[in-house]
Amino acid sequence: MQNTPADFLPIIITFIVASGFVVTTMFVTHLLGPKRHSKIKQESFECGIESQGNARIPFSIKYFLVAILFVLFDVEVIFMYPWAVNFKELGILGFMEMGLFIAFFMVGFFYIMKKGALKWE
Amino acid sequence: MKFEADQILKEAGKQFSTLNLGPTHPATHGIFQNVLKMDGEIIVDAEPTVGYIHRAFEKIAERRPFYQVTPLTDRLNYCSSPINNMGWHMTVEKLIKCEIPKRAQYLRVIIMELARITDHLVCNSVIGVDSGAMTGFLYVFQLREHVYEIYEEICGARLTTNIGRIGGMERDFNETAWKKLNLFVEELPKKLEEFEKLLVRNRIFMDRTIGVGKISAERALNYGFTGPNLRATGVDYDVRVMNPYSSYEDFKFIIPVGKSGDVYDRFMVRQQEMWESFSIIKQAIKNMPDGPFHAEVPEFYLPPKEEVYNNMEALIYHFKIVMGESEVPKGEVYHCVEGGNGELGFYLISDGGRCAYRLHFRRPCFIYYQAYPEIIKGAMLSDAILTLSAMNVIAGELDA
Amino acid sequence: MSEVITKPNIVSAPDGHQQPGFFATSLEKAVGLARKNSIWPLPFATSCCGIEFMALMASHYDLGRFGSERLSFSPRQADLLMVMGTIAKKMGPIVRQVYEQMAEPKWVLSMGACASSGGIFDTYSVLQGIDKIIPVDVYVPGCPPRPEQVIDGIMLIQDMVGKEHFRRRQSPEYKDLMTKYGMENQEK
Amino acid sequence: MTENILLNTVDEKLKAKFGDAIISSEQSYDFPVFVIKREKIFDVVKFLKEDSELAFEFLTTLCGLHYPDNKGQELGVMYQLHNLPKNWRIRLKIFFPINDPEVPTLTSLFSSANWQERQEYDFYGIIFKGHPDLKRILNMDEMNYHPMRKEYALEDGTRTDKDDSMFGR
Repeated sequence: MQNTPADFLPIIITFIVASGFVVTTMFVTHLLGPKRHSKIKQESFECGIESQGNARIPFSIKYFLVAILFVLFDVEVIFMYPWAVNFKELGILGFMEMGLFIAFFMVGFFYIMKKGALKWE
Repeated sequence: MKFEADQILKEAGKQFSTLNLGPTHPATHGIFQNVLKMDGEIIVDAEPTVGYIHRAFEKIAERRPFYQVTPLTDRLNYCSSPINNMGWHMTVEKLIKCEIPKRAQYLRVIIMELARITDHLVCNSVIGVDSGAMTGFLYVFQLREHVYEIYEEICGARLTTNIGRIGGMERDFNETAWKKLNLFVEELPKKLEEFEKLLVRNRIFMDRTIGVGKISAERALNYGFTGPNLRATGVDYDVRVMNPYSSYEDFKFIIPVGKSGDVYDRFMVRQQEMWESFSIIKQAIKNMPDGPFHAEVPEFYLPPKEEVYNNMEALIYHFKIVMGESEVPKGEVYHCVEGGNGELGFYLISDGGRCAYRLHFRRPCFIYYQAYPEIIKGAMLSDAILTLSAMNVIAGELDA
Repeated sequence: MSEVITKPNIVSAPDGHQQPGFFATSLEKAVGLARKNSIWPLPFATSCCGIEFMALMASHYDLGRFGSERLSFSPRQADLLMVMGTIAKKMGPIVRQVYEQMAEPKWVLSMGACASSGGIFDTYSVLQGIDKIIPVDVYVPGCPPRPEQVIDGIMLIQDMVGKEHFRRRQSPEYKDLMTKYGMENQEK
Repeated sequence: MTENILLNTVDEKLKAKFGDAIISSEQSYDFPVFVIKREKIFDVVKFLKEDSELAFEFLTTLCGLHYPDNKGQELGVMYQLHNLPKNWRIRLKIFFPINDPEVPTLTSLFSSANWQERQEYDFYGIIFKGHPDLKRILNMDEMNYHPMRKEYALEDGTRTDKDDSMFGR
C-alpha cells in the first residue's frame, strides 16, 4: 500500500480550514466588536475594589504538584478512549495489554501516595 | 528588576498572601467583604467589612407612623418577611395592651411557619449549591413558588409581604388560599423528602460539611448566637418555647438540637425545623378556631374600605390612623419573635407622638456574623464559603 | 391547555431580502440577532431583588428561555449588568468599578425601585438611583418587581441589543454620555 | 406578678452590692429596668454575669439613646441581659452628657458586644473606652457626623422628585 503525496491532501485541507476559521473569527470579532480602552479597564478585577499589592507573589509548590499530577493521569485516560471504543475486537490480548499499561501508572500512583504529594497540610 | 526579585524573596519567608472575598462575589450571597490572610489554602486571619447596604432602618422608623414601619420590617430578613411583620405588629400590640382573638393568632402562626419553611428552604438549598449540588436548589425553589402563591392570596405580594395589621389580620384567608394551603400541605412531605434524599446521606456532602465551621456552645452564647446556629451547638433556646407568643403554647412541637455546631448540624437542624413547622401548620389548620380575625382596636386597626365609605366612625378612624394622629400610650417595650435566623427583637420607645421615639431592631445576623473570623481561622477557603452560607447571613438584616 | 404546542416558536429571522435559495440581510442585523439571544447577565444582586432574581432563574420563570442561562460573575465576560437591590453610597464606587471593567458592548438594567431611584429608602446612606454614577439602559420598577416585569425588562434590552449599530459606541453622543459620567475616552 | 419578684430580687442584690450606683429601678411592661451610673456599668454587668444565683450570661442586645432635651443626660445606652435557664430578662440603662460620651466597653465580658458597640459609636458617637477597634461599621468611613442623633435629617437632600409641599411638611 503505497501512499502518494496526494493522499495527504485532505489532511492539509482540513488543517487549512481549521486554522483559517480560527484566524478569520479572531480578525472579524476584532474588527466588528466595539472597543473602548480606559485605565480602569486595564486594572485587574478585584471584586469591585481597587486591587492593592502585586499579584505575582510566590505561592506554595503544592498547587503546582496537584495540577501536574492531574494532567499526568488525565493523559493516561486519553489513551484509554481508543481502547474502550473497540474493546470487543481487541479481545483478551488488548485487555491484558491495557491492564499492563494501567499497572505501570499504578506503580507511579503508589509512589506518589507514599511520598505524600497529595496530602495537603 | 533586581529590587523586585529581592523583595519577593525576602517576603517568601512566612509571608501570607491576602485574598479579597470582596463585595461582589458569587459565593457570599449578599454583600460582605472579607480580606483573608492566607497561608496557601489555609485561612490565617479574616477581616470582615459590612455596611454595604446600610439603609438606616432605625432612622426611618423614627419618621414613620406605626403602621408604615411594617414595609420596613419585611426588608430585614427578606427570605422570611412575614415573621418580621408579625413580630412588629405584636410589639405594638404589646405596647397598646390589646389582646387579639384566637383565630387571628392561629392564622398568624400558619403564616409564620410557612415563612420559616421558605427561609430554611433557601438556606439549605444554598448550602447544597455551595458544596456543588445545584439540583436541590432548583427542586426546592418550586416549593417556594407555591408558598409565594399562598402569600399572594392573602396579601397580594410575593416576597416583601407587609402581611397582617396591628390588631390582627387585614383579611381572612379566602377560598383559594385554603385550597392552595391544603395543596401545599399535601405536596410538601414528598418534595422535602426528595430534597433530603439528595443531600443528607450524600457521601460528598457529608465529607464537605461534617466538622466544618464548628463553634462550641459556650463561645456561641458569648457571641450572642440565637436560632438554628445556636441550636446546632446543642443549646435548645427557641423564643417560641421560651416566651411563647401568638398562642404557640397550644401547639406540640420539639426543638431540634445539634451536637457539634458544624455545618452539617446546622443543615440538619434547619431540615428538622421544617418538619416541625410543617406539623405546626397541620395542627393549626386542624383546630382552627372561628371568630373575628382582628381585635376591636378601632384607633389602630384600619377599617375595611366598604365600612369607611358608608359609616362615619370608620371614616374618622381611618383618617386618624392614616394621618397618624391616634394617640399612642407612652412607654418602652421589647418584644422578640423566633425569626428565620434567631431571636428578632424590637425595642420600641414611644413618647405618645405620631411616630416611635426610638426603634431598635435586635438583628440576629448582625450579632452572630461577628464570630465568622473566629470560626474560619485555620479552615480551608472552600470551607469558609460553606460556613458563610450555612450561617444564613442575610445582608438586609445584617446592615439594616 | 387548550391546544398542544407542537412546533416550538423559533426566533423570527431579521428583516432582509428573501429569495428562493438565499437570504440577504445586513451584517448588523445578523450580529444583532446573535447577540440578542445570548446575553450573559452579571447579577449584581444586593438585597431583596436578588431573591426575586433567584425566582427568575429557577425553573418556574426560567431566564434561560431567553438565552441568558449562563450567569457571569466577573465583568470580563458579561454583556448585561443587572443591578438588583439597594445601592448604598458605600457601594457606589464598586458598581462603577464593575461597570467600567465590563467589555464593550455592554448594557445596564436597573431592577427594582431601590436601584432605579433609591426607592423607599430616601436616607443619608442610600445612593438615590444608580443613574447618578453609571448610564442605565432599562429601568424595571417594583419593589421587588415580579419576575414577569423583569422578563419584560430583559426583552426591552434584547430589542436594544438587536438594533445596535456597530458605530454607536464611537458616535459623538455616546462619547458625550461617557464624559458626562466622567469616564475617559482614551482612543487607542 | 412574677416580674415584680424578679425586680425585687435583682434590686436587693444590686443595692446590697453597689448601693447608690443604682439610680432607679422600676417595672416597664414585662422588663425590670435599672438606671445605673455610667462609671459602674462594667462592674454591675460583671457582677450580674458571674453571680451564681443571678447568672445573666446572655447579652440580648444593646442600643444607644438620644434625649436632646434633658440637659447633662443627653446620650444613653440600654443593655438587655438574659438568664437563659431561668428565662429572666432585665434591662440596664445609663445616661451621660453629650460632650463627654465615654462609656466602658463590655467586649471583655461578651464578645457579641463588639460590633454592637461599634454600631452605637457609628450612630451616636458614643466612645467605648477599651474597645479593640472602635471604628465605623455600617456607614462610610468618610462620614463626618453621627447620623442617628436627633438633630440630623433623615433624607440626604439629593432627591428632587419629592416636593414636600404636597405632604404638608
